[in-house]
Amino acid sequence: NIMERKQEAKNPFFRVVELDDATEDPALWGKNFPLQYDAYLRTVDQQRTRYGGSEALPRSPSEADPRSQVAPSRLEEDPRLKTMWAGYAFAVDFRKKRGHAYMLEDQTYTERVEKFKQPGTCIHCHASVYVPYTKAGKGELIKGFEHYNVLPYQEARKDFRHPIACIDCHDPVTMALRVTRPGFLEGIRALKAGQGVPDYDVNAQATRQEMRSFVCGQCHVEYYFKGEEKRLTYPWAKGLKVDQIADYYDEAGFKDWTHARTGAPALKAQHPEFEMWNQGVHSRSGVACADCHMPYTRVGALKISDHHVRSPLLNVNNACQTCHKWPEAELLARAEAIQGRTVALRNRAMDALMELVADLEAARKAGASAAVLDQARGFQRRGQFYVDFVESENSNGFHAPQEAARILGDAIDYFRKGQVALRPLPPAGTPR
Amino acid sequence: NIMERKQEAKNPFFRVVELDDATEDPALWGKNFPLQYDAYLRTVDQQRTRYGGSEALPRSPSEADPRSQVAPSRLEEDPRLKTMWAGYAFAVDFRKKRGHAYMLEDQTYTERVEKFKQPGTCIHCHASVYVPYTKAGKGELIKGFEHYNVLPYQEARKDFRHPIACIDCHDPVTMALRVTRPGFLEGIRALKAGQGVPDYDVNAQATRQEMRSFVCGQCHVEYYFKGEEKRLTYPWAKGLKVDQIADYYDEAGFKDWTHARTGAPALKAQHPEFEMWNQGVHSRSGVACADCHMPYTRVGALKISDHHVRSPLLNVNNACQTCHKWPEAELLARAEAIQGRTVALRNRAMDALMELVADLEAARKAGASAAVLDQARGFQRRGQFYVDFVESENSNGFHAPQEAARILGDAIDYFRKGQVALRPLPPAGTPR
Amino acid sequence: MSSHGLGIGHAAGLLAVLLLGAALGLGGYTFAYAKGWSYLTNDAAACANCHVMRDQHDGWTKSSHRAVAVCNDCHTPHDPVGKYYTKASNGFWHSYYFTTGTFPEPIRATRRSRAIAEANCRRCHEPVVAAMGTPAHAGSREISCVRCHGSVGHLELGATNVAGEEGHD
Ligand code: HEC
Ligand code: HEC
Ligand code: HEC
Ligand code: HEC
Ligand code: HEC
Ligand code: HEC
Ligand code: HEC
Ligand code: HEC
Ligand code: HEC
Ligand code: HEC
Ligand code: HEC
Ligand code: HEC
Ligand code: HEC
Ligand code: HEC
Ligand SMILES: [Ca+2]
Ligand SMILES: [Ca+2]
Repeated sequence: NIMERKQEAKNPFFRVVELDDATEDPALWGKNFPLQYDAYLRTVDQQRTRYGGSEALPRSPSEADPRSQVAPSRLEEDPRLKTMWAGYAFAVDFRKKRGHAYMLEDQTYTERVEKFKQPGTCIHCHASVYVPYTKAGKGELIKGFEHYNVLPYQEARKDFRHPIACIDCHDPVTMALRVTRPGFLEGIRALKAGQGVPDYDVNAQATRQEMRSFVCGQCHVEYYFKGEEKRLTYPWAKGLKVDQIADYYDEAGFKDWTHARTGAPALKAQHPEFEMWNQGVHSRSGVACADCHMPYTRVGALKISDHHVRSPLLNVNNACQTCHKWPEAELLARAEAIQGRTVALRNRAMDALMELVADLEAARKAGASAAVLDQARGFQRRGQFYVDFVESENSNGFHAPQEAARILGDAIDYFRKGQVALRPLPPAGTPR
Repeated sequence: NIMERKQEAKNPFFRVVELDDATEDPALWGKNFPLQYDAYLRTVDQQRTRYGGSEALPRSPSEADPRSQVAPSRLEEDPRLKTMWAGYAFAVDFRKKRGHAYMLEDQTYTERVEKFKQPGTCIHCHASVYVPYTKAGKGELIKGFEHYNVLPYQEARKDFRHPIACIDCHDPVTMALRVTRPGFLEGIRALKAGQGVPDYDVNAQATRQEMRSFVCGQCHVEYYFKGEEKRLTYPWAKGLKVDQIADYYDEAGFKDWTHARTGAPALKAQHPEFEMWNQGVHSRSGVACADCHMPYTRVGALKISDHHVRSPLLNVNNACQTCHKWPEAELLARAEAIQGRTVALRNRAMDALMELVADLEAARKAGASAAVLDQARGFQRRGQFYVDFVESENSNGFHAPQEAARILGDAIDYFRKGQVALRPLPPAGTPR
Repeated sequence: MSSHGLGIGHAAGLLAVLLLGAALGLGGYTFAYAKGWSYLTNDAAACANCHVMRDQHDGWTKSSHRAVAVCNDCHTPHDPVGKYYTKASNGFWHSYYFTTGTFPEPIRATRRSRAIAEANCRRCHEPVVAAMGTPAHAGSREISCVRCHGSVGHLELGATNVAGEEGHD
């Protein structure tokens, strides 16, 4: 009978070592699952795509930063970003992201950490935290999370050894997917509560297909540090759309920093891949992150999930063509057409922002009233968050093409309205 | 019962009457093809969808306008349109479109015709023109076209009896699809020439699948009347994108009218369904207008094209589900999500336009310099054409979701830049 | 509406279907006429006897499986009784719908027949897919093959041939 035969065949792997909830080192897991482990190690690869992927820039290692390779600086590629983030750590060092293998070192050595005081909270998404968290929390994950959030980053950093590892996504005994990140556990619960589903427990209630995206949503999301405890929080109580998140911050009276040149109470958006994907037709169709970024791949007699997590455009055959029977070149062209439109509109929005910042600076010098300035700052705050929501989203619009364009359209309107607020029509007779 | 079905299967239709190139009356064609004819007659139906479809408004017939039903006025639904078109016929009467059966009467009785002088050119897309054109041109279609273009509308009107009929899309002998509209014959030739394909002859060179869209592109396109001969022209020489068309008009130094309140040399965009569809993923995938608006439908053992041309959202199972295995409610929700985003952004753009018009009017009164005014008018001209390109496109963004949003984003930027151009920053010390 | 998903035991089911057909006074007739018995063979063309099956037949002839699997390899369960029960069931109901012409179009696989197809995917591809995914997660279904391989049995032109979750019973 089919069912039974499945059971027998279920696990074609040999259990060489016994894994438990304290086994952090991926090399040990790799003894049982060498194919996944080998692929996982390949996240060191660095290869560009037209708009994404990752790229290696050689550098001479120093005391402070021993890295011999880094990703290119976005600030040098587009200096307008320095103006957008004026007065905030991101204006000092912001680079392209690269493979999972680098997450821990890239965080450790970024000038955002070296030149600014950062909380232990940061580690949540840049290391294998499950074991240290539970240890520090005496068996309680959340307690450990809270313990590290309040420490200075460098002090917390000492207890973490690996970038993301198997145990961050898998149950060591069943190998089932498992969410281990307090930020997501609490964030998704707040989201579901807002939708009328109380006490949502993702590990108990999510379907397997949902888990194929939720494990990524543990980190590829917008976040902020809440209150004195610097508690990592995903601002989802009102929903996942950019407007709902901006409203959430307004009501919480939250700001990330005060813009150095305009005095606006500014917000920073970070990598909302999960939120944007949720607005797109792929997620509506039940297509998970893993479907495209970890597609099944044939290895010998077996089909396994490609643990070399990377841009699907480097792997169109497996990532797209099982579902889309179009030639590889055509699929690439479709993705790039979407990205090209997004980037063009994003540049238009950045130009509008530059003009608003210049106007605000000038109006400030010219002694405009607080009321007028604050109105314009309000437009800057919101518009900047919208642009950043697309700018920092790493698919250049692919995850939700129309939504990305609509967000940028709204942003342009906010920036220009800010300028208009600062520029009254001249009274009749003024020579122009 | 099965007996009959097998019968039908053998013999799709009986040739009762001989059709030739002079057979205009669809009723005659209907004798050979009763199924298609019956469906064709049903284009009188009027049924709404969330954002589209058509709707019947009862009215008391008058001398001037004997219609007992009309489509709702868009001008009343959104008075901002009157401002956009101030000084142009569209600001007087502009209604929702409805079924093919009404095309001739709706044109005859619109106030755009009754209160304004219109050329015979108009008839090109509102009647069955093939027979009258060839007759007037002594066998030469183009000559007949030119003959009627220069007549006053009312005079030309007399020679046309039917709304679009079979002969406008079909060869009477082979029943193959055939393009009969000079505007498209010349427009597509200009487009292909621009792409390096000389002397393109659509009826000889287009594939069958292309023809399933080209027959619609005969009329569902942006157009203008060129020169003194009022020659109907599709502005495609540089390409089908809104930017390329706007550039075309700029280089031709063409304007449709001078905006009554601002003096801007304005442009009117009309129903660019064909152009927008070209930018979407459906056309990229080879999905033709007829696939959705005239889907194959089973009548007994036969599969025929549904000649009741209408909104596919009234017919989701035939129009969409043959390709998309999603439930009807889900497909509707997807289409409406796209349309909802488009409409929201379109409203944002309209508001920006209203503010620019107000500013321009004020600046004019306040005696701003011609240089400043012309700069702002330039922004109005382009922005208005962009908004109208989406506003007058009848799918509310569905045909190309991201492109529609991108166009609106650009338009918003143009309008606001126009305002900024009219509003210099006040010199230091100005009390505000 | 419930067509193939008759919740009756296998052997009894086959009998019940035939009796029911006779009772309605058309089962026997349409069945014979529409070569009802002939497609109890594994001849794909037999399914295409019905013009309404032609699209799927055409799709199958373009699919990667045309040479390796016939209709019944995917659409009938592969335990002996179930096979003939399902066929008789299909046969009777297809004849019934076909005659009365009262069935929803486009034709869609029922939950039951999609489950049968999925089971058949695994039956043939056990070795390849054995490693796929981890033991089912609390509250989850096994992962669906058709979600990614929707076109292996029927290569359809046009859209991504991805199965929706739904399906009439
Ligand atoms: C339908 C396929 C698909 C799905 C589903 C999908 N992505 Fe992507 N993703 C892409 C494509 C295509 C890109 C663009 C890659 C490029 O530009 O090289 C991308 C880009 C990215 C990037 C940047 C990668 C790079 O190398 O530049 C990240 C990070 C990412 N996606 C994360 C996610 C997450 C997290 C999810 C789920 C919440 C997700 N994606 C869902 C297709 C997908
Ligand atoms: C523990 C946090 C975390 C989790 C969980 C996580 N990521 Fe990442 N991901 C990161 C970080 C951090 C980076 C950037 C590393 C760097 O730039 O040094 C990254 C980078 C990426 C990239 C860019 C790779 C490249 O070559 O440019 C992709 C694609 C990606 N992640 C997709 C995913 C997907 C898909 C999942 C789930 C299957 C996932 N991530 C789960 C934190 C995470
Ligand atoms: C909610 C999860 C999360 C948190 C919290 C987080 N990161 Fe990241 N980080 C990511 C992801 C995902 C990426 C990869 C995508 C990207 O770069 O946009 C990333 C990329 C980076 C990178 C490489 C690209 C760059 O920005 O130069 C650095 C450095 C970095 N993070 C530093 C930090 C620091 C410092 C903190 C704390 C202040 C922090 N991260 C907190 C998820 C997180
Ligand atoms: C960023 C999240 C993530 C990390 C880290 C990760 N996996 Fe996975 N893994 C997945 C996903 C997603 C699947 C697919 C599970 C499913 O479909 O239910 C998977 C599936 C598997 C499977 C089941 C067979 C297969 O390939 O589908 C094994 C075995 C496995 N992973 C081993 C490992 C090992 C060993 C490591 C560490 C070297 C690891 N995984 C790290 C996300 C991850
Ligand atoms: C598991 C199936 C699956 C995978 C994998 C997948 N897609 Fe899709 N894709 C879909 C579905 C479903 C749709 C929605 C349209 C439909 O229902 O056919 C879609 C829509 C699209 C669209 C049109 C929608 C839009 O946003 O413009 C593009 C373009 C596209 N996919 C490209 C890709 C690319 C590129 C990849 C690989 C990086 C990919 N897809 C991977 C299933 C998939
Ligand atoms: C993939 C399917 C699809 C294709 C292909 C397509 N359309 Fe549409 N069209 C739609 C949908 C959906 C709407 C929205 C209808 C509504 O809002 O009720 C629409 C709306 C329209 C409308 C307004 C109809 C109404 O009742 O409101 C017109 C006119 C139109 N399309 C013409 C065309 C033309 C001409 C082409 C080819 C150049 C084309 N369409 C191609 C799906 C399609
Ligand atoms: C001869 C010109 C012409 C051709 C050719 C033509 N149309 Fe139209 N179409 C019109 C006009 C004019 C109207 C509006 C009639 C009115 O409002 O009175 C219209 C209306 C429509 C509508 C709206 C129907 C409704 O119920 O609201 C749809 C949908 C449509 N056309 C689709 C198509 C498609 C698809 C094709 C090709 C298969 C096509 N048209 C060919 C001129 C044309
Ligand atoms: C290139 C083809 C074409 C030409 C030329 C054309 N129309 Fe139309 N007309 C259409 C199509 C297609 C529609 C239906 C779609 C829509 O209403 O946007 C339409 C709709 C209409 C309608 C019904 C909706 C409305 O606008 O109130 C009127 C009235 C109308 N046209 C009048 C005219 C007049 C007057 C002229 C000449 C000045 C003209 N048309 C020239 C194609 C054309
Ligand atoms: C607006 C354009 C248009 C008009 C007007 C039109 N047809 Fe068609 N017709 C089509 C298209 C498109 C097809 C599909 C042709 C193909 O797939 O090659 C078609 C197909 C047909 C077919 C082939 C069988 C089928 O249904 O696919 C017949 C017969 C036919 N039409 C008869 C008529 C008759 C009779 C009339 C007038 C009452 C008519 N048509 C009016 C566009 C039109
Ligand atoms: C390799 C496996 C396979 C073969 C061989 C196969 N089918 Fe299918 N068939 C499927 C699957 C899987 C579905 C469900 C598709 C879905 O739900 O997306 C399906 C669906 C159908 C449907 C319902 C229509 C639909 O799209 O849901 C019909 C009818 C059908 N098949 C008939 C046939 C006929 C007749 C043959 C032989 C000519 C055949 N099938 C051969 C796998 C197969
Ligand atoms: C007597 C004509 C006829 C024959 C012969 C026939 N079918 Fe069908 N089939 C139909 C009709 C009518 C429907 C639609 C009724 C429905 O949707 O349940 C249908 C629907 C289906 C479906 C989709 C509904 C479901 O059950 O999931 C499948 C799958 C299918 N047939 C497979 C087959 C296979 C396999 C064969 C050959 C062994 C076959 N058919 C032979 C008429 C027939
Ligand atoms: C009767 C046995 C049989 C059944 C049932 C069957 N397959 Fe296959 N399948 C095969 C054989 C044999 C091949 C060819 C293998 C090869 O070429 O190495 C194949 C090839 C494939 C391939 C690789 C070629 C391609 O199309 O990409 C895929 C994927 C596949 N099958 C999936 C499925 C799915 C999904 C189902 C169920 C809907 C299914 N198969 C049902 C026997 C079967
Ligand atoms: C999330 C998407 C996805 C799902 C779900 C999925 N597959 Fe696949 N499958 C793939 C991809 C991608 C490949 C291509 C792997 C390669 O060629 O490296 C593949 C390849 C295959 C192959 C061909 C292997 C070979 O190269 O010969 C078979 C057979 C197959 N799958 C069967 C199945 C079956 C049976 C199921 C359900 C149990 C299934 N697949 C579910 C994505 C999927
Ligand atoms: C002849 C096939 C066909 C028909 C008919 C069709 N589609 Fe599509 N649709 C596609 C293809 C192909 C794609 C592109 C993605 C892919 O490759 O699967 C797509 C993509 C889509 C998308 C995602 C892209 C986007 O623009 O967001 C939506 C939504 C969609 N279709 C809805 C519809 C609706 C609603 C209808 C009916 C009015 C329809 N489709 C009719 C083939 C079709
Ligand atoms: Ca943030
Ligand atoms: Ca025009």
